[in-house]
Amino acid sequence: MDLEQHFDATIARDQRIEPRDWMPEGYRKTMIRQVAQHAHSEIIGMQPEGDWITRAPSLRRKAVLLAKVQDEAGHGLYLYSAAETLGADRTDLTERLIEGRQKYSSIFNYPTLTFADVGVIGWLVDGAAICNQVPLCRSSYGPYARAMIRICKEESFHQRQGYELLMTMMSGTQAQRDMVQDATNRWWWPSLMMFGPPDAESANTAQSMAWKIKRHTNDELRQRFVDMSVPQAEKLGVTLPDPELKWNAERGHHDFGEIDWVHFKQVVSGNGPCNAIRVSRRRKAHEDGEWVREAAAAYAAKRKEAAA
Amino acid sequence: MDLEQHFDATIARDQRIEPRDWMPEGYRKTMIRQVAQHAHSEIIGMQPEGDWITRAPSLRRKAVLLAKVQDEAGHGLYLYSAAETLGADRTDLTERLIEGRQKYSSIFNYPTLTFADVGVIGWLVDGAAICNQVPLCRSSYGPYARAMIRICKEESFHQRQGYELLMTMMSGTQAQRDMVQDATNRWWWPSLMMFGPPDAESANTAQSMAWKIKRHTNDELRQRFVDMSVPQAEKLGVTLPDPELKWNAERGHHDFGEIDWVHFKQVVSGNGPCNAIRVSRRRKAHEDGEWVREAAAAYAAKRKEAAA
Amino acid sequence: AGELARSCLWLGDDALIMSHRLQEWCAAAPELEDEVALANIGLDLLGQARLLLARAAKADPGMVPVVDQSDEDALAFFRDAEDFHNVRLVELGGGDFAFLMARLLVFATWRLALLQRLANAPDPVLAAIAVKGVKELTYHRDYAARWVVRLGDGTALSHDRMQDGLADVWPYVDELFDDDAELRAEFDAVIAQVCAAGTLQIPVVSRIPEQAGHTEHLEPLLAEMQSVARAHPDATW
Amino acid sequence: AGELARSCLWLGDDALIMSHRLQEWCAAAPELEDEVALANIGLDLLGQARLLLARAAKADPGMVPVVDQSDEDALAFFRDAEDFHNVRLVELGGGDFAFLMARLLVFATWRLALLQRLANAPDPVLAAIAVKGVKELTYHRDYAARWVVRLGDGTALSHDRMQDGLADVWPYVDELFDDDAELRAEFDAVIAQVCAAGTLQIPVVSRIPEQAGHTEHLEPLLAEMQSVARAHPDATW
Repeated sequence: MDLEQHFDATIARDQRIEPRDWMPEGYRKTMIRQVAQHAHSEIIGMQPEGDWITRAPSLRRKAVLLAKVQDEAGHGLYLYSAAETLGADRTDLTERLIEGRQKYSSIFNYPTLTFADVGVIGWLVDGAAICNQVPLCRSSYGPYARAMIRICKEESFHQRQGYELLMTMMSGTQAQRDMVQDATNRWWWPSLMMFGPPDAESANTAQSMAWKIKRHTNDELRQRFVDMSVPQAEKLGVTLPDPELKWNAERGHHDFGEIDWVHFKQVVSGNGPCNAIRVSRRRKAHEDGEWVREAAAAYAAKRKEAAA
Repeated sequence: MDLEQHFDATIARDQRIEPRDWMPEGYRKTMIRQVAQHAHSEIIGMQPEGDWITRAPSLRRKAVLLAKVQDEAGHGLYLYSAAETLGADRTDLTERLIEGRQKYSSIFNYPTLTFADVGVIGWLVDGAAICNQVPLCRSSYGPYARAMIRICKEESFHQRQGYELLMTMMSGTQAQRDMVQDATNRWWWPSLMMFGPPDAESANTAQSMAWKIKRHTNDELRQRFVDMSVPQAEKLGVTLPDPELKWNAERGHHDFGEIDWVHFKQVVSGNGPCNAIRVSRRRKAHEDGEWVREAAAAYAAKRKEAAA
Repeated sequence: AGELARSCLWLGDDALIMSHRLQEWCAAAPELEDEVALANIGLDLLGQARLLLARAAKADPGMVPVVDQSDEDALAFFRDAEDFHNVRLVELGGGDFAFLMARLLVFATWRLALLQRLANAPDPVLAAIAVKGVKELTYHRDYAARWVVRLGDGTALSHDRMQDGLADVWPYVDELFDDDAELRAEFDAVIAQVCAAGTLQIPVVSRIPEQAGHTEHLEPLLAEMQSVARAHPDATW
Repeated sequence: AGELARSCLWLGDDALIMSHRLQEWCAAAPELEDEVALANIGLDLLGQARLLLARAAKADPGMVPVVDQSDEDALAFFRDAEDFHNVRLVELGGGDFAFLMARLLVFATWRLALLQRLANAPDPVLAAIAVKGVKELTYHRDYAARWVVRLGDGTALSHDRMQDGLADVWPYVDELFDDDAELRAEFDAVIAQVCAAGTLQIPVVSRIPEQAGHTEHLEPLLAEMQSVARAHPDATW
């Protein structure tokens, strides 16, 4: 059995590929891209919510939000480490991000306008992320699958916290309820877009499904998310901004309106409302930290020399 | 009559020295130092009040404050120009300032903690500045004397505005009255220090008086300021923080308590509460503007070349 | 009256927020001359804002928050972000001097064209504000244009920064123009002339507008601007 | 009870404001590892602040502003600057990573020594908070000390910046110590050790303390921190 056959057999038996195993170049490249984009998303995703830490209106919410953003930094760390097991280099990946050569989830290119956005991001954005990510806990690439198990656990904790914040706000003042509805209006459609283009137009799905680094199609996951969110919205008392949204007993699923894919492509290709600011803040942090990283390297080199 | 005799005779006749006139090196150096320090004070003085422009609690006060800070920039401009008539270079003077080699009025090394500080700076700090500066309108150096005439006119306008703000605040809420009293407590003694060390310890006074670039001693001016401020404080309804302050019918002046000259020397020598931040902000503005000034110079050079 | 109040409020909000962004440059400009000029422009716009907000309040008192303050202050300090109607261009935070000049060029060119039209407004107060504003905006536009040209045709570094500044501002240009093709053409002609003189490319707009009315920059701006006024709602200043 | 309330309030305010300054570094740290560490330290201090403010309120309910909020939130969001009792060290704004590490080293070394003493406080709640805090502060101090040494003995640039960071922090050190010579000696010994390892000079303190209790940095910090809470005083979050 040659290397490729061995690899195929491992996949077929639903066993995991580990860093030292032989793997096809295409698999390695696709995995690196997938993991790196996921890592970048965690890091960029710190910004829109992180902006509200210093302004959080209660100390408890401040602590919850700070802990959540810290978790996102942690997720970024595991994921860059997973990418490194595939031979990628973290500095190189960071440079790809800040030079716009590698993408991150386009959901983070929307602004957070009120504190209700923190709750809605937890509810809808983390909710959508979980739908996407739970199947990835069975990804064929071992280090990624294991990172995802830990990440999913934390994400569902974040989702519950976000939803709980919204429940509290909905039982507060009218101004608070209005904020929640407004945030829901703004984040609903972008959340649906998180699952990517419709299956008919999704180029990589077939190969990724074959390699078991993707387990469900975009449209399947999107449908699951809609079905999950509708009763949550009802319980919350907010209206989802889609007049065509309704239960279809025949399909056993909710029907929903047409997604504006032209808008989606604009945001993905760098023209969303906050793309420029997100990347430039990341670049600035990286550049401002240059002298610190250089100092740490110089110090380590001196210590090594002294020890030799 | 030689040059020096001619110079002395001009001074004696109370006529002005003009840029093209011969003048002793000592006079030139002393004047450059005096004018530069005054210019630096105007520029650094923009910061403590300028910090409140974006937070001013009414649009009218915001406009008044912005206009005042703009005037200070304008004063800085005239004064640097006056220094340039003596052969100094503005860029060189700016560098002396940001490298801590040339001083500015130590009053600006105190923090502005509430909006009442804006009013008290107008009342006491501008009031003290006017006491210092009115005699300088008769400075023997022409360009400086003319600059001072314009500056004093604007300063007394600022002083009235500051006092008027305090009057308004004193007729407002208790919290506002408390703010005014607190600000008065903090600025009173530093304002007295603006007149410099006591005459007995003031080294340059004699020569400066002879050259008519100084017209009154520090203690004379300080007494004038105290006598002026006491009735103003009464009318305002604030207490000046000096238990020894009282009218002395015999002297025809107010007696007042001992000034803490140790504190004064600390602040003058760079150890006041805000010295570091004031200078570093000025340095940052200068450094951040480097590429802009270079561009303007490059553009001007190109235009000149094209015209030639 | 509804239309008049709305126009005055919108124009007033633009001026107020743009003035705030200029105020932030206090003690941070590249030269003292620019310190003076930026304060001057900030003051002109603040003055316009005061007149316009007062006019809006008079035309429709119902829009003024009920607090014990003058109309202009009630509108400036006691409305929340969602009740501000400024264009997003003016609320963007941060940026270097090139960004500031790009924004000022766009803002002043657009507003000058608007105010020129309003100089014949049926409301005599608004017309008078517009006439005064035209003079001011002409200076603002020329100041910005001179810097855009100088930076564009200065050093290689300043050229790049100026081009970046334009690129950062450009996504917020389209929304300044509804469907007034004439206004847009007038604007485009000025910008084209300035960019040509500064050896600059006019950016290709492709960024899409946001769904919501404001960017995430407005809320922190207002938090700062309104902090003292709101801490003392019963005070007089 | 007056003494207990005061101690808890002061310690709580220090932790709250220091935490805020760490929160500002979110998404701006030099490495992801530091992102995690700084958030962690910020969280620890925020946790201490919450416990301490709640304890202070319980010991002296009279100090809590009368609003429809929990004690900790009433104290954090509805007091004005003059009612905060934090040391000025924690409120200073701006600064680079070296400044942050200098401040954190000073703060954590001082607070660790304080909390070690309070572990035997007569009030069992305060004692328990102190015991928990000692563990946390030990980590904070070690994290900061490692960076101070690394930057001090890293490159020439980082050495200068670290030295500058210490110089900027130093004027605010004296006021941390009343007249507890033992506490000061303990602090000095740690600092001396860290500076020696980092080839750094301990600055000569000469800047005098201000007359007033706070610097001009606190008011804008609170304006930001309190903006949402104060915009919705009747809300529950």
